[in-house]
Amino acid sequence: PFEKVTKLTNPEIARYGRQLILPGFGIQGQLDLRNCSMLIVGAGGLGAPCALYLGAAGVGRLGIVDHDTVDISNLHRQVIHNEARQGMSKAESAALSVRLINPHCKVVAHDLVLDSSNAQPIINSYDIIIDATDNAATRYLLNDACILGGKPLVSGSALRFDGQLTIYNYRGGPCYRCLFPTPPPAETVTNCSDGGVMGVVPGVIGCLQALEAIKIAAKINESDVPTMTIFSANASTMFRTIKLRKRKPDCIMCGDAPTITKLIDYVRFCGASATDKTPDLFL
Amino acid sequence: PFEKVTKLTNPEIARYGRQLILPGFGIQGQLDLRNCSMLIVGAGGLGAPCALYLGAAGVGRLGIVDHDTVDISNLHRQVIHNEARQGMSKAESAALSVRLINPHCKVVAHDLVLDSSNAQPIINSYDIIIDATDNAATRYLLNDACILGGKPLVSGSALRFDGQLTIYNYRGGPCYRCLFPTPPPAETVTNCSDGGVMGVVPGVIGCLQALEAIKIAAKINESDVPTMTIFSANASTMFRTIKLRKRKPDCIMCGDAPTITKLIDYVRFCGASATDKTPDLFL
Amino acid sequence: MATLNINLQFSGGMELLFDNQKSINVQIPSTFSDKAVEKHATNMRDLIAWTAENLVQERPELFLGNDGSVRSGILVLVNDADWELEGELEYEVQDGDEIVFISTLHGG
Amino acid sequence: MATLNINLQFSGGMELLFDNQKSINVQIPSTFSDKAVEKHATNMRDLIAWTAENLVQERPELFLGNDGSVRSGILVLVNDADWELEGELEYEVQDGDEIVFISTLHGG
Ligand SMILES: [Zn+2]
Ligand SMILES: [Zn+2]
Repeated sequence: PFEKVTKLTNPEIARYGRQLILPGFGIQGQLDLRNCSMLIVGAGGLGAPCALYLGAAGVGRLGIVDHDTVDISNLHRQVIHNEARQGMSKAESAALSVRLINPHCKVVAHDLVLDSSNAQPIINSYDIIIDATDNAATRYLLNDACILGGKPLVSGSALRFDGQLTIYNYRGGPCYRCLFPTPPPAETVTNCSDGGVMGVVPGVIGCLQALEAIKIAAKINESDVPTMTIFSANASTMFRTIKLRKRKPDCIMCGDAPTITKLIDYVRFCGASATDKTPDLFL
Repeated sequence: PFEKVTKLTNPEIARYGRQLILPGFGIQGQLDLRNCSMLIVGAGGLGAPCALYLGAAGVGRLGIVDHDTVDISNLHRQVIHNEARQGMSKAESAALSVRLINPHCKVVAHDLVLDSSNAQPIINSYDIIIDATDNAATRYLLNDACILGGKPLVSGSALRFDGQLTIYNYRGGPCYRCLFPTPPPAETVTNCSDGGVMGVVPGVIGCLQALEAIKIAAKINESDVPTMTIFSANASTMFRTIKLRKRKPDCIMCGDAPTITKLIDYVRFCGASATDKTPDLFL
Repeated sequence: MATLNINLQFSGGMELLFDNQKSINVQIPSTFSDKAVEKHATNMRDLIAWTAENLVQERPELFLGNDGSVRSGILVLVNDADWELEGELEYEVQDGDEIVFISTLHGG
Repeated sequence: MATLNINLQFSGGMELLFDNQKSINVQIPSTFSDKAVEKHATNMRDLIAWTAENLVQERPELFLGNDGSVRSGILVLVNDADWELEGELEYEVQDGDEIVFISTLHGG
């Protein structure tokens, strides 16, 4: 059980001093972070920087989900792990790195594959959910579990030189299904293992996910309209912010009369395995 | 002496496989990184992610300059250090973290204050220089040393919720003095210790600095015009890319008839000490 | 015949369908007509069909859906806004519009 | 008298001089004149003086330089371009322009 507090300790004030003095954040913002719990799903390219920065920033309780183990080919981008941890659970490795930076953060490693059988109680026990996964099936799973649990979902993705960032199910904005009611054809989906990725691209997006989660926790910019931030690392204008639709009243998940009321089989829904490491390449 | 190679080893190919397969980067891009040396000046909020990602990505030789030691109040943003390293040289701590991730990267810790007496030979021994410092005097010093040494300068800065990113002295673009010929009044300059900073803001900018350095090394987007990327973490549109002037022919440093031909006293020039930890606050 | 100047952009991998071009300036007719529909101002439905026919090099099923729209997993932007805000398929394309086709990414 | 609608923006700490507002829409005269200069279309020099006089709450020396320009360390943008590309102080302000004043940051 996660106990909230009414004031920060002196060691916390010393540690977070540079954030405490920020106008528009302050002691209250830091206390909001301390009393917030967040779940990062995926301790890979996106989850690595996200966990480092959220743990360091003073989030009270940080869950990290990953079923995979550290491999040498991860280390060009997953900078929360290191060479000596090859073969270790990624969730445990990430938790260890966060604890070394900030023992005040209560880190929980969930060394498991998130699926319809176990996702809902885990999602329900956190305030903000961060999608740092690498496949379409888990993205629909997280979306639906966040709608059912009433949690904002900070979604990031990265591939090759490109990245995308959106907050779903937050203050009247859309859910993932409002934008993408039908899963993409399996042959158009590729992951970083197969399509490749410039390591620092998920670095940028993972940092931005941490930022958005902090802004939600500290109630900064609550009046912002829903947007998607699009990152093209090899374009001369690297970022583009686009205005998104609101929640769709006819969405089968978050609409006025939802027809999905519990988690389904997302692997079948997407026609590709969430843990399948060799889907068809996009082209 | 930094020895270049003509091909990657098998362990390197295994480690960087996800980058090697990237169209527009490939084996040649990875080899360009391996044969490039980069110097990060500052192992603080900007230098932390920058060093992690450049070291992990496969830069052949990575220098890290910092004269400071790890303090608990750094850890909310300087995620390359950790609590057990309090009091350790930041340059050494950062180098240690990079070596743990990637032993192929030849990391050199420069535990010193960079000034006019020592900067030029250090700058001259690297290919790309990254400005991750926290004061105006060192920014002018680095600019001038990069002009004199003919090195591109990837400059980042961060304060409160704001960040800025520019490449100076690169392919006909401006130098720092082309944009800012006169130093700002000392009372308008503040650093992160005094003004505060949201930890993940230098995280984002430091990642982008690593990205720009990689793009220079791998010759990606050589035809881009000079720009500045402006980051406002608490605005609804977080990024803005602005088109910058070209090199100014009358610049006293990089112009057609430069009047500065060796490094000067930058602390006096800026009217504030590079290591002064308590300048006047901006407002 | 009057034409519209449109800037088409491709991101998130869509550019791989267009010979790796991230931006293509095109001129398209300002009106369309076919057996089913009277002559009418060019809308997104027409633009998508025109793009599939004239620009997609191969495997048009990776661009087109079944209903005259794009396939699932592609987000369309009209001048930096989600096209749903503009009327989706019925949006009448304007001279100078910037239309972006983004493939959603799932990697991480 | 004719006026121009201008959007002024402040970033990098400049907003602290403007009551913490990051964006202010203003209407300014389309021409200026003073003893030294004949009546002329409003340029950046006029806009800077007008902004200092009408909008800066206190300590105008943190905004103004000595030569009618902004102080050193402030970068000015005209419609997302460095104002140096547009003529700096002599640029004639247009109705609908977006002018940004950015204070350079030195922290890290
Ligand atoms: Zn929905
Ligand atoms: Zn210059």
